[in-house]
Amino acid sequence: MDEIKLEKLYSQMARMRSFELAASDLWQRGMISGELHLGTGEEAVVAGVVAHLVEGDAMALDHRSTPPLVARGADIKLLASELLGWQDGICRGRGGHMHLFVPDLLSASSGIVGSSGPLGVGFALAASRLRPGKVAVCFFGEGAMNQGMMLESLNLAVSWKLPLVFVCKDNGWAITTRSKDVTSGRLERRARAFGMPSWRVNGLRADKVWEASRRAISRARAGGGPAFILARCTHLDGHFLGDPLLRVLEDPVGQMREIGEPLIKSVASEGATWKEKVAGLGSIGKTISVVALERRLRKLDPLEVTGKLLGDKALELRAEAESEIEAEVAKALKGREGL
Amino acid sequence: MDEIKLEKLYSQMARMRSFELAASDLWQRGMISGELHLGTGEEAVVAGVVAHLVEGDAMALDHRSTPPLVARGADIKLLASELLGWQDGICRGRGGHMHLFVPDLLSASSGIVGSSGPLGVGFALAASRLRPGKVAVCFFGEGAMNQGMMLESLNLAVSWKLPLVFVCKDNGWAITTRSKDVTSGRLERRARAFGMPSWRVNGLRADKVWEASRRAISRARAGGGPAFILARCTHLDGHFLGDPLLRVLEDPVGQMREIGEPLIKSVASEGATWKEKVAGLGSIGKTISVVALERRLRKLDPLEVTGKLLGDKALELRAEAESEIEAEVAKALKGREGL
Amino acid sequence: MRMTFSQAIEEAIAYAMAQDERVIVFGEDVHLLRMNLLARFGPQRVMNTPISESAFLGAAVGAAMAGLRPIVEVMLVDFIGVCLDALLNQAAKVEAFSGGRWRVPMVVRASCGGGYGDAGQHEQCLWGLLAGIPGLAVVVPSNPADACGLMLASILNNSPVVFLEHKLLSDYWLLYLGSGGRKNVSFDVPSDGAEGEVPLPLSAVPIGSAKVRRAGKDIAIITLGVSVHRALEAAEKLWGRGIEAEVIDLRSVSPLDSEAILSAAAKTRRVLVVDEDYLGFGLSGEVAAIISSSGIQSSFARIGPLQAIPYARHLEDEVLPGADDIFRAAFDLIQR
Amino acid sequence: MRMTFSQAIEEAIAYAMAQDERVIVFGEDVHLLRMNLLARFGPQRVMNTPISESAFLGAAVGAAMAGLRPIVEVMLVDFIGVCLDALLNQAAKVEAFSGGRWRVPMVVRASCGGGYGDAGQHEQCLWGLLAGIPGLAVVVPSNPADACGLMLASILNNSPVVFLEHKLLSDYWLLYLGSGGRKNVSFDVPSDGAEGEVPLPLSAVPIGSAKVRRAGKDIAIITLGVSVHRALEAAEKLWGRGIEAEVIDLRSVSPLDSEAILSAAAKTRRVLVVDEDYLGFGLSGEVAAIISSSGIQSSFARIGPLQAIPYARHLEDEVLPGADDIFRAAFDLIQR
Ligand SMILES: Cc1ncc(C[n+]2csc(CCOP(=O)(O)OP(=O)(O)O)c2C)c(N)n1
Ligand SMILES: Cc1ncc(C[n+]2csc(CCOP(=O)(O)OP(=O)(O)O)c2C)c(N)n1
Ligand SMILES: [Mg+2]
Ligand SMILES: [Mg+2]
Repeated sequence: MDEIKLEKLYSQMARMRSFELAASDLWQRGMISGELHLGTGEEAVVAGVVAHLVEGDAMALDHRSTPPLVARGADIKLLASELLGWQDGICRGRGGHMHLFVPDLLSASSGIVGSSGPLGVGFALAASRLRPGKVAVCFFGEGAMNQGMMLESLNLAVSWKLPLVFVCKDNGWAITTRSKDVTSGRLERRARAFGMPSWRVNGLRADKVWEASRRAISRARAGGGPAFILARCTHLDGHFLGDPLLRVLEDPVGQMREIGEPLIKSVASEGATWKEKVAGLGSIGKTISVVALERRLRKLDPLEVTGKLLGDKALELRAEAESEIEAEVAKALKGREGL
Repeated sequence: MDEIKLEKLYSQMARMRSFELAASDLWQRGMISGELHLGTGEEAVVAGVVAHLVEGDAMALDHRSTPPLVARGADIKLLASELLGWQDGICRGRGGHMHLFVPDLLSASSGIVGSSGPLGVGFALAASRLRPGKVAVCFFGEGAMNQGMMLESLNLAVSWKLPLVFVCKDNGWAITTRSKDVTSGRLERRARAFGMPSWRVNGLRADKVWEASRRAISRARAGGGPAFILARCTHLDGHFLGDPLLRVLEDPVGQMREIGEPLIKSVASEGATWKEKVAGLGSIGKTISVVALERRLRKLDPLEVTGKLLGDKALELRAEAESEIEAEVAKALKGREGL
Repeated sequence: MRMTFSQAIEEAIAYAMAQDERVIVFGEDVHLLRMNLLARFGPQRVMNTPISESAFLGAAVGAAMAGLRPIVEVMLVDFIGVCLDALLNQAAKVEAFSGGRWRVPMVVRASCGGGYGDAGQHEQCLWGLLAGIPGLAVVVPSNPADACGLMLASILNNSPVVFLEHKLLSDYWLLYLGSGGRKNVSFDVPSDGAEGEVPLPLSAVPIGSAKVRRAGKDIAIITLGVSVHRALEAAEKLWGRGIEAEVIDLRSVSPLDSEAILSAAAKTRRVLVVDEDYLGFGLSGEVAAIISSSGIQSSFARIGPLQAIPYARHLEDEVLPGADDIFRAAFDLIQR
Repeated sequence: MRMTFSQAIEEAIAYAMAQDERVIVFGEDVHLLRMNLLARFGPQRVMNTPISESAFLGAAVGAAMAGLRPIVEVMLVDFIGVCLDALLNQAAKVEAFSGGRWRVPMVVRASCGGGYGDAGQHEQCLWGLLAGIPGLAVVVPSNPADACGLMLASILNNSPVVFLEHKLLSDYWLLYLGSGGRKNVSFDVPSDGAEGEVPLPLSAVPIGSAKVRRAGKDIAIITLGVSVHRALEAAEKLWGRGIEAEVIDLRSVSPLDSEAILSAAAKTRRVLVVDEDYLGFGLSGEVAAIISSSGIQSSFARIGPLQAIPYARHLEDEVLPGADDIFRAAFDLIQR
């Protein structure tokens, strides 16, 4: 991949990250309500895919929908206003972060796990009938690959030979559940078994994702039917802001005091055999320690990994992106800081 | 397989067939209401699987639930009474042929395509907790392999490592739709992609099915987890009694007159391009001609195919089964013929 | 022009498809169920689906958002349980969530209703459940003219509409699921419902407007679908007893025509709701609430199934509201 | 003993699990959400699931039929759309279809309700929709004592029960989905609902029995869940205006306690239903129908959401019934 292309990708990644961090800040300040699922850590995946989209292409999004929208060029000020719940938000304050709708970009999100599959099928169907040569992509997590409607969508998309690319962002976790503990077989094989080509890529490297998506998307555009991309990545901020697992890691003593006592009482009470109890405790402990391990041992920030390819240029691009995004968010906030 | 075993299998097949034919007769006489989905043509599959079940094993059934129940030893008179909608039916006339429930045999059916998957998972879960060494099987058609809950069940069963055997009776059709036209990939690979062993067998040969099920079921019994059996078979009586496709074949002139005129009018009206119209007509014609072809060219009666292995003995067994079943059905009818 | 109920629906769809290329049809077995549309509009606009209701109903939402106007078929409304999310959390919420900026012009076509012995997993109505979802319209025609007019209105509507087609009125469904071609079984098919005059040129029947099928001053029977015909039969019998019953055909469950309901209640002071859907938490309650909230004093009764529809024909008949049941309930209410 | 709402539920489950080995728990993330149960009863009885609601809810039906007594968790009741079939056509119909010969002792536990800014795909109540399915019981406790007693009753019940746990009452849900540990956000949590006395020894609260929370003669406010507390607040204000409001906590949506409803209506002659679920085709209609059918003359009003719950906190507050809305509606009804 040439330098210029990579710079563009990285620049988009930086924009997404900046927006996520701005949103996180607003959330921490209590200005955004409810759950906030950040897409920090998914930027390389999103950038690599979205770079191939053109006007008339559509995106079906999940509960981490801000990064693709930012990358696709949605109005930052309107997005920020929406997260803030304001009347001038992109959905007039009625959708919020899990339900962002941007008709001009043919992009819609939903908080129901797996629903971006059918939505993507519908977008792709409309493309094939009304906008030949245009495609749809759908984004979702690896946990969504166990949701029936997603599995049905894989079959339906192939059966109708639609211009749709399935992008599975595999961070290995669904909330606090390790996906491999509840998922059988390997996901790229699962997709292949539904009769479509399937690529596994390093989701920390925007260039690698870009390469795989290029093949998948151009194939779809040419009428070759759907494809599947599995991109391993991580969520730097856990499942959502205030993720209880991360809170345990950050304040083990305080949190453990809260959790520990009832836990000890439970173990001491009449119940299963000791073997079973130990197994139960083990699985609780394992979850926490795996999270801790993952965070300690691995450097999984795609901005670092992809940025390294660009050297100092990365810093520059990042600063640019940051100031652009911050200025837009500031516009959204302007005159309302006190609200 | 030794002769005695095969005779037993064949005998069960003959019992199932006799019951289906008796039901068909009652239906033709107007004594059974609604849709009646016969299992004629599935007998070898059902016999081969059910032969391995013992007390405490469970069966989750679909809309063709009478053959497995007959093979499993359900009371024929009570079954017949249920189909007739009588108060002394096995469900007091409230369930009918798509909703047969036999608690003693841990067997239940449902008319919602795909629902035998989750039900089977639940049966197997209960077995693993309450009746170690016992198993569950679920029966369903290949069309059900596109229903989300069935796909989810494949994953869940493996993930929980349950003693469950999935039995897919692949007759190639879902009502009037050729399954291969709407199904991507190959089903045995699909199951394998969910991490379980999967066998493809000739569903016309009870011995072959028996062999595959033996492996699958004994593995499940031993705690090895779920397995998948794909058995190709056919439905001798179409999707249900009065199947419109079969009626067309049986009375092409009469039916075509009825269908033909509006069809010609449609084609003549303003609408798609001629190419599209020809494609549309083609797909209608193809469906009908494929059904016709399938019926003419292939001898797919499992009673013949499996029976051939037994020579004249088959005739004898068949006659025995027939008289047993007919006597039981007659008991159900006794004194009520006029009702 | 005289048409059967199912012809009337097909006519409306064919008309809309000829007018507007964006109208497409998909669902299970539509290549034969909608053979005539397929022959006329080709396989790009009439598409078979696998048995994947969640995926294809959800796909209809996406397709409608992206410019098509899909008519998506869920064979029997009973099957909506496997795919309700596409309506509950997607189709019905896009307009609300997007602040009115994005709409979902789709029609869900499904058959409903019992009376032919297929038991409670295939004979439900579920219009109460569906009407309880804000953002969805639900229509239930009782005759060919309305079937045509409401289908047309549904296709032209810019928000999702569930169009329910009663199996006792649709000849081909009854042939498929009921008789299977047998001559020795019979069903209580309301002939004015199954066949009738459809005004030409085709025109839309507004969604949300009820129709007085018979005027009367003593009691208003408020109902819809097949029960309209049962109610008319009962009204005739009541007439014999000197009771003038008004029969209101709601035609739409959601939105409900409150005006029609209130004027009937104000006029007769006695309202009987006849529902073929489950009685509890559904249509009859909503009618009661509308009347009670209005302050109009009116006595009230309702009949309909309280349980799953049993298989045996005679048990089913006990559960589904028939003309006799209506007659009796109306008579009781008047005596009260 | 004083307990939080969520402790009270856990206490009931732990008690039942200790009593009866057949009681098991499964759902998404239960290995942490139900950590204490897992530590006590082990991973054979507290099991994590994939995000496959159709499969595991359906599996609960099978497991219950084959001898277990599952408590299956659907995190948020909003997600029921992806798996309704397991309730609509399986759990709720087995007893009916089997002629009463087979029953399904299962509990579906799900959180519900809004008031913390998560928008309309995560804040629904849907008890009206669920109660409309014959064969399902639906309970909605408003305080720890009832939460414990109704959970116990649900587990002991031999038919399926949906147990709905309001997120404003359950500390951990609110921590998860609302505050995320932030100190600078606040929610209108009814303190008597979130924490309170639970009588020992634990005992079941009968399903289908309502409770008078405050007696009054001028108007009956019939409600449930969080709205009970809003209604009590409103009743206090009404008292200031010389109006004695009775507040009825239904506790169960299905079966409804018609007796309690009718005696309140007969006593006060004015009924206000306050619902946090969608207003149309739901609980308020059912209450209206019960009263209207009884012949008791009573004026009637109802308040509740007419649309999807919007995201912005202030818009959400407009849509959800608060104490002021109740006060105003009650006052209007009395003036009428
Ligand atoms: C149908 C449904 N079930 C459960 C949930 C609750 N939920 C929200 S996000 C989530 C985990 C999703 O995991 P994954 O698909 O891997 O995405 P990730 O959050 O890891 O990006 C769950 C279970 C939901 N929103 N919808
Ligand atoms: C969820 C659902 N969708 C659709 C139907 C209607 N239906 C009944 S049987 C059937 C075909 C099933 O095909 P398959 O699974 O191959 O079984 P077969 O009838 O061939 O034995 C369909 C679509 C249904 N009963 N349930
Ligand atoms: Mg994940
Ligand atoms: Mg088949």
